[in-house]
Amino acid sequence: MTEFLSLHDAIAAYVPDASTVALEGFTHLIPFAAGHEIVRQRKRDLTLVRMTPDLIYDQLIGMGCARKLVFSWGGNPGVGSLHRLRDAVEHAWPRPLEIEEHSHAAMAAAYAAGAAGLPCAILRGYAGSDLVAHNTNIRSVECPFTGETLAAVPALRPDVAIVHAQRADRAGNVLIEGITGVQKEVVLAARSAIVTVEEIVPDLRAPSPNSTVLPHWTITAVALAPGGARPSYAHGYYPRDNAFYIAWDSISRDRDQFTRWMREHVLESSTSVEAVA
Amino acid sequence: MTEFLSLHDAIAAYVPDASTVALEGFTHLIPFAAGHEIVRQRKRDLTLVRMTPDLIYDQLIGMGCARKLVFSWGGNPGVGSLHRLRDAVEHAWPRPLEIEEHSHAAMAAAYAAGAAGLPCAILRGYAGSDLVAHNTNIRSVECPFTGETLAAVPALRPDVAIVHAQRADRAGNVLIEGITGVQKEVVLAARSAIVTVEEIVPDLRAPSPNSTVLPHWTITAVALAPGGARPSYAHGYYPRDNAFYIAWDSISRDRDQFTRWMREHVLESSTSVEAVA
Amino acid sequence: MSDVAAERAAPWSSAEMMAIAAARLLRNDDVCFVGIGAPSLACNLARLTHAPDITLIYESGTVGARPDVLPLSIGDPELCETARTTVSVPEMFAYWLQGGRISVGFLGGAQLDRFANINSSVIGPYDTPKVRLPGGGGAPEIAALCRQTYVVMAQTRRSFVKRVDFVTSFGFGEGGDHRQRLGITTAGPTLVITDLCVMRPDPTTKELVVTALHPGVTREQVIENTGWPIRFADPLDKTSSPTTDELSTLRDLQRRTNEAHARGLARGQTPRAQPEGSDPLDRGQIPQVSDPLARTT
Amino acid sequence: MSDVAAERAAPWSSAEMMAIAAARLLRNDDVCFVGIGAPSLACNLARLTHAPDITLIYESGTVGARPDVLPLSIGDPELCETARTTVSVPEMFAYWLQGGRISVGFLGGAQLDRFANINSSVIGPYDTPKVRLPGGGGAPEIAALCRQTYVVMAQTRRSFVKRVDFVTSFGFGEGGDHRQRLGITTAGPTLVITDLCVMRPDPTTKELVVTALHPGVTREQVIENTGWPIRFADPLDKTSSPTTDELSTLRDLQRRTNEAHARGLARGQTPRAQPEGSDPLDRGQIPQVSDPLARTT
Repeated sequence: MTEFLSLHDAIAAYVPDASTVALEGFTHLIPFAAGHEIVRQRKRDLTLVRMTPDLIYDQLIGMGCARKLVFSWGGNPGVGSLHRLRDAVEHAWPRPLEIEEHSHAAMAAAYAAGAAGLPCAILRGYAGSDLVAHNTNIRSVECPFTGETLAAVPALRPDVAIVHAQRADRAGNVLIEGITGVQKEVVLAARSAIVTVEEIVPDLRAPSPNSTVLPHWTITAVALAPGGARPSYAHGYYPRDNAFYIAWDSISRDRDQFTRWMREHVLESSTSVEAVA
Repeated sequence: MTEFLSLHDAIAAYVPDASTVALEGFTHLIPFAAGHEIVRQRKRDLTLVRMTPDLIYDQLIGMGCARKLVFSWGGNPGVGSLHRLRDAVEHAWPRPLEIEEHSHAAMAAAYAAGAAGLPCAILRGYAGSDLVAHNTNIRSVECPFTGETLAAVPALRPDVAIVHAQRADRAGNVLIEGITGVQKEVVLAARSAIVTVEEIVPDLRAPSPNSTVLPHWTITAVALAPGGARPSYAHGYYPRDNAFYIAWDSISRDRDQFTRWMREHVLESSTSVEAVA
Repeated sequence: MSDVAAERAAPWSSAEMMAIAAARLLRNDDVCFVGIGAPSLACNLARLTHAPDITLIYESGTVGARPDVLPLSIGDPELCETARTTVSVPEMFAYWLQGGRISVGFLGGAQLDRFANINSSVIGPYDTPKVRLPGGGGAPEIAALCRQTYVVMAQTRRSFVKRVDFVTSFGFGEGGDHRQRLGITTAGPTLVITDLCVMRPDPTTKELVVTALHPGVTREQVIENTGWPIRFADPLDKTSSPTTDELSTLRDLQRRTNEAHARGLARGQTPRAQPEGSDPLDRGQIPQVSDPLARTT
Repeated sequence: MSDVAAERAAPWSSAEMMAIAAARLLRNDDVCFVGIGAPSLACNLARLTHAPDITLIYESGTVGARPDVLPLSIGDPELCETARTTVSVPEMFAYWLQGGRISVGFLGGAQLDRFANINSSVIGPYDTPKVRLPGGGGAPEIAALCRQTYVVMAQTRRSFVKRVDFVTSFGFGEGGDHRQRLGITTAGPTLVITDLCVMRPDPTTKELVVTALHPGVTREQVIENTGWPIRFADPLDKTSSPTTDELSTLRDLQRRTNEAHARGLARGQTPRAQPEGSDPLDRGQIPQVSDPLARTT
């Protein structure tokens, strides 16, 4: 059964040091509050998995929480680089960062394979790309009917998935609306799943019989975190703070300024940054 | 661009003799009106593909339209046998019927592979089942990461998919709600797709941003066919005619009675049977 | 008291006993992959009695359905309308069944053998069948991918056979560690519930052994209705009789169901009387919902 | 008239010319897989001018988006709110991209070579990069699976190189039939639109050849900004100048976009002035939407 926990307790219970953690949300519903709680709890040696690392992984990497990053696109969307990610890869600051790099198509398929209990995903992928030579987790299989060679990647099965959603009901069933990304897949693929939500309500108010609902028995813990996706957004609740994404470019460019910002807005904040940001 | 055609013209144009046709709809939204039109146009030598042949394929098979059936469960749900299907397999009446038999999991995955442009699907399937020995389209691949053996089936790519849906807008975009089965997959997997609809409306009235909508450029032809799923049902429009499903058992048990029923309700009906049934 | 007299005397039918015995074995936190017929009856009976929060998943994609009447098909409107969510069929089989989310899968069929292998495909040779049955549907993967499976089917010498004509759904194969040798990691058919008794696999050989007799049923009756030399556990349990609440809940559900399924008959049609279970393998004990041919899907 | 003078004299910027030239090449019935930045600008400009029914698909899952302002990210609220439907990301890549439903995919990157291979991964060696770029995102499969791809990127000698440091997205490889030899069945990069010119692959060798110069641009300017001995088609076309309608539509769109993106800045934050494109490979010609590093996703 789903536990209802504070965000602090959920992270403390299910994100041990050195675990493999996937905070997902494709631009939409990025679980910033949960990421900040991981920073505050000084988690170390995490393997961070995420298609688009975005600002949240820039922050986790810059604060030294990560040992390894599995990803497919590591930029600040529409703005430019993730400077903390670059600094870690280019200059090992604040610590070396191992990377495992995929394409979006492969990572999405790998999450789907994880959700589907398969050991691997197959796709028409990576044709002619140098990525193949730098990632031993990109292999191939031969179609037993046509003889074609298809790319294969191992299923992603994180220790813990963390996603943000619009709402949960009191039994712990969760509704996700809008750009749903790989959230259903990562929750079903992971060994445990934490969902932060805007609201806990008596009735989910799913608008359609086909709405994306994760039943309570697929979720380990629900934590109430209104605004928990800011500066990302929650469809139906608040918009994306594009100005903050643009501002992050200069906040994050310099190590000292980054550290100051994190201290002020995350570490010394009793609640998480989205309450002030 | 989607053509708006009468059901007669859509079937005449896109269902040639000897083609591979998939009328899908998992219990819900079964395109009976389209199937009856195929019967009226005396199509021959069809390869019929469908997970659950249901009454509509019992009728097509009994009327001699089919050369081959690709399926995974061929019964009258909750009632018993499909007597025309049995008569064709057991006694070659009215003509021999070749069968290619799968499991639901494999057929669903094969449609998904067809939609995804893959030559095959992989699954943890058919473990220990004798079906493997009787279907050369069940093969295996080895996972290049774990060495596990997985079942593989070829992607399904019918010549034409036929599905029924709640409504289309005037551009030909289609909304499907409720039990969506493999309808999206079969439309995207097929070379052409005919959709019969309850209504053609100015606005689709999709209840959610994540509603199942097939864009007009994925659909070859839309045909208006109110009640076109009866005795199956259309969520939000009319219920399943369970009493007719039960009655079909005796209607279909006897060759002559079956033929009489088809003549009266389908062949000699200027519209299709769902108008009377 | 003769067997027939015992059954006649009991204020419940053997089919009712089977449904009740199966329902009792389900838990409030089970996630069940439900087939039409006896499994659907047992699961909904459990939901309406001791397991109100049980999750029922039907392969049409409905997750958490709470139907007021039993569905005739696997995808009746009632299921989608009462479900928590409805997903596509490819997703159902990939993420929910193959993804290992199901605690109990239900199986039935035309034939079951002593290692709980099930045939729902053909009687006679595959290419020239005596009886062409509906086929496996979801069953081959339900058998392999649910954490465990319960078989619910009426017991006769023709249906409980020494060796099935065709293995549609693999149980324990030739017995012993055959599942493990095929790389199957789930527990398989841990329970067989019939209208006469409950069977469980021997821990080592995996041969089915009767562990409990239903009230009024004798060992001889079981032996007579089993196509192999059936063994009995020692001590042998006895299933408790249905309670008043179980029986009335079951009968209410069936009454509502039969009324609902008789409605909406095609305009202008003159239907025959409700068809008898005239399929050669059908005992037809529970009209409309007990056809063994329809059980697995 | 010197090049600089020509550009200064023109009532439009070279970045505007690039966006307009790209927009013109799109058709009303195209289904486009759109990246952020220049592709999104070009596609929406096409939609707001000659191609009102064009279908724009963003990899976040939004199908048929009709944004009023350009999205900053690939998944801005504007996209989902205006889309015909929004699907999951695994479905987007499997059914829509890999399924062959896209007529035109857009690509850009930090480096492009004479066979239209693209690098958006690293400058320098992969394991010890001089510049770690964002990476491929959707690009490796966009390059292989769209029926054709259009490359839109600003042209400099540093970005148009003889050989890319890293092939993120395969164009024509070593040229000739290299695509076919890898089993790729799509046409690949059939057009490259820069701020100076339009290039197309030679039908046989697949080397990029300049087929049209933008107004005011000279051959010498193109040669100067290309890292390999670039060839010119004969006859060589000239891109028509932007129309008043094209320019005003483009500028309205950008004005709305810049206003929208400046709104909603974090409470209590003191943002710096809008960041300059200080990335080593960024010319920063169109503030906020022209960063080449952000183009492919």
